[in-house]
Amino acid sequence: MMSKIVRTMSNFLILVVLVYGLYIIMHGHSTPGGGFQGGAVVASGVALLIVAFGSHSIHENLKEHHLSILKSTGLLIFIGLAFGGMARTFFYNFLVGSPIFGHIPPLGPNPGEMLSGGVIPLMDIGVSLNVAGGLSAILLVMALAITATEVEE
Amino acid sequence: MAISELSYSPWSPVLWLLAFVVVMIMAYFFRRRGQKKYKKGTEQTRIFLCGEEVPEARQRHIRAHNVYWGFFKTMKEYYDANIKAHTGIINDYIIWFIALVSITAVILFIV
Amino acid sequence: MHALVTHSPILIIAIPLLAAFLIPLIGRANEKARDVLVVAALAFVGFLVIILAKDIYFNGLRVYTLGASSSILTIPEHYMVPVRIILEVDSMSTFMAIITATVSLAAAIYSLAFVREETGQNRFYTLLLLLAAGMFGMELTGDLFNLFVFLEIASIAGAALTAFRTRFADTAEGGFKYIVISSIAALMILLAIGLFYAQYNLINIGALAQVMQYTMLDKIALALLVIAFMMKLAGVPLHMWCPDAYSVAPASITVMLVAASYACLYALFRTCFTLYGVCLNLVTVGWIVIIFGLLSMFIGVTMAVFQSDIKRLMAYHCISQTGYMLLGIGVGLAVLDNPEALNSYGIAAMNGGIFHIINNALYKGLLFLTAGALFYRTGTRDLNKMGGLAHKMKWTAIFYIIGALSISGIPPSNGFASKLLLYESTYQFHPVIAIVAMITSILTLASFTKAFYSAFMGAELPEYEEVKEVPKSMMAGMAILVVGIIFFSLFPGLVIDWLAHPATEALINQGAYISGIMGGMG
Amino acid sequence: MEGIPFNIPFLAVAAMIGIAFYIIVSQRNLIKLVMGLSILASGVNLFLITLGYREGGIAPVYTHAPTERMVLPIPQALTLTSIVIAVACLALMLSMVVHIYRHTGDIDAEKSRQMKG
Repeated sequence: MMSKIVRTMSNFLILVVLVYGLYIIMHGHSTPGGGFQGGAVVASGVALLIVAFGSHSIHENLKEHHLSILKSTGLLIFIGLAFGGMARTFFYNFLVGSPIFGHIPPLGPNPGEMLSGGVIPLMDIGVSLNVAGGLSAILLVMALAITATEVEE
Repeated sequence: MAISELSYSPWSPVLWLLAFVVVMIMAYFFRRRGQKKYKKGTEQTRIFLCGEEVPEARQRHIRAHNVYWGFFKTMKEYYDANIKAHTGIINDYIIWFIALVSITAVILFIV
Repeated sequence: MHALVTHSPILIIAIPLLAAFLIPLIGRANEKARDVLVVAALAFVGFLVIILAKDIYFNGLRVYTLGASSSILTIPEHYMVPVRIILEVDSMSTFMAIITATVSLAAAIYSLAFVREETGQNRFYTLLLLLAAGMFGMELTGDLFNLFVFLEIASIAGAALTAFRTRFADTAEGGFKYIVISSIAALMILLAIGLFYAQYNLINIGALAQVMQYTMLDKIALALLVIAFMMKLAGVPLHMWCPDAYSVAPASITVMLVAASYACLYALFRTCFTLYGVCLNLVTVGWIVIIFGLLSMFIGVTMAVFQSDIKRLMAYHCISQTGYMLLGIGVGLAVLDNPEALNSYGIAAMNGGIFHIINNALYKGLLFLTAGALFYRTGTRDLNKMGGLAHKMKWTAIFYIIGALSISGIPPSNGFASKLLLYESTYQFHPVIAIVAMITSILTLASFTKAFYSAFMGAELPEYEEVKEVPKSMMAGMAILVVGIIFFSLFPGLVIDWLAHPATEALINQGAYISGIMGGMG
Repeated sequence: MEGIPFNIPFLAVAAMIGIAFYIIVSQRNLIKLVMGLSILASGVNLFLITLGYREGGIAPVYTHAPTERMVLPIPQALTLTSIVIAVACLALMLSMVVHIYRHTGDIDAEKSRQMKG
């Protein structure tokens, strides 16, 4: 638990971090970034909270099994989309041409389109859920482990 | 069924088992011709130790570290060297790895 | 059915993954459903492996491209390089996949009772399925980088499972050693992949094999690959992590780790035969593999006789049995460009080595499972503390005898069949090899007799009066492997004709593998 | 990269891998060993990224891209995957070190060892 200034600031900053993470996730298919990077940004927000408020007070609201469900959901989205292309082959981009992210941008340099990429943006979302959940769980458990050993000594 | 690729003789486990069964039947008939004085549950089935008191089960059992004692005694130098090499320290495992990569690379360059 | 065969290469990898991701959700709701899911997923994968193997036996190798209907769809159109994730499955791959499927199924069924008392079972089964998926991926992929990724998946899952029972003091150490050597080996493999990419701008095995020139960088990459895989499959003197990790892992996981080390053996064979193939200096590389094999056999078995921890003893046997496989394959590799020697004994040696892989996965798996059964009931792995357990655990003792006779190569077991092939063929290559192999076999029998005597024989000890036979699901897991051993013992000829020989042919025939992937290009 | 010899990054790779192996071999402290492994992973990643560099090529991102030739992003994809794997390995290794410390009270490779021979 750090001073009041840090806590107040991180209460504001967490919003910025989350929005930035979401931006990176959602634009992963047209600009640098993607699910892993965005998820890591979101997890760094959790790290900020852990530093500011201490791991125990975070752990009261954010249990490992919540994160574990988040992880599994993300992975299921990912592999479910991969199975969705099974009519052709595994991982086939079956959303191309459909109204959901299905617009085909012109080949070569273009201004970038949000609604393109087919299953790729959706997979980014799945991956980001998994990465955010997994990395947050790692950070949280590690932080708890450190404090636990300090108590033992 | 059988492995026929061997250069000397084919190996067929089914034939082998048949031969084994025949031998066992023959052995059984030899065994039946033996003495019939053995009876279960009498003194014949108890442990006989020159007439002395038989120790309890825990002391009667030969433990693993006593098995093949002579073999280890004879091979003491080999085992001492080997156990010294098996340090159980993770860094040493990596030293072996680096050494072998360099040796292999040198061998491949030379030959 | 046809669609199932077409998609089976990826389904074999994807179904364990899907089940692994479902487990945390289902396991919270219902433990029974989770257990059923694990077993059903692995059983279905086993079924897929068998129909895929049958198809490949009759129709030749199969290429599966992820994300596109053909591997040659590229932009720009003249860019004829396989850049996608491509699976290439031939008889050797399906042979290894059969091993993995059998062993995983047996291990999963055995685990149902074995880890019943542990906490975090959802995580256990998730990791177990990830380990299985990693092994399948290593065996079915046609791409070096995928090989690295699946190797790391298998290593991470394996290490986490090794250290799973954290309440014991030594598990974390075993898991730590396993993950450290795994990640160093994997990073060196990645470095080798980088060396290939630097020269040829390719990472596909078949495409690389076509353009391989055996330059200086290729030699360095070969040294890195061979030694890194050798470390993962625990060849002496890179074996020292193996007893540490295998002895502390839960018994069912030890069996899976054995299968994982054979997946690395497969990767080594793939590297030597398919990736480099005839451009190698075959005699040198063959002798390097043979020397590793000889050292593994002899040092592994002599260290095993000395052990008094039952799982360490078996782990050292694992090392020495791996030596047999290396021998068979090394002899085949050394005579690969000599058709006369190859036909007279080279192919027989490779058949023996490859047949030994599946034999060893079965009986070594069985032995580790019996050791786990002993641990489950007595709470110790120390042979010095055991005794008289055959009175209480009759079936375990019988299973142990079957496994021990088989591993020592007593006729008519399957171990005898594969060792006979190896003795006869390696004797023609160099007599010393066969002699060392026989001495190893004798010492194997000696050490298993020691373990059998001190654990099962003797009077009933008072401290084990409460000991009972193990639960049914553990018996079922062992029984699967026993059925396999008995079948392989009675019909070794069938196994060689249907499984081992096609696998050997697939390894030798480098051209078929290359044209499988590059056939449609340029 | 104008004016910089092309093999400077490769020298950096060699130095990093050398330093990493020196740390792994010489340091008995398990945390330092994990650090060495992390440096090794970074060295290999740097190697892959350096291979992806092409004179005059641009990043393969089509958004507002100039009309020059783009590089094939395989090395970048490999590096990204490798980084993800390295993170997982690192977390697992550190948590195992925590467990070793809890059980033995030491993080020295020699003093905390319970299995040998």
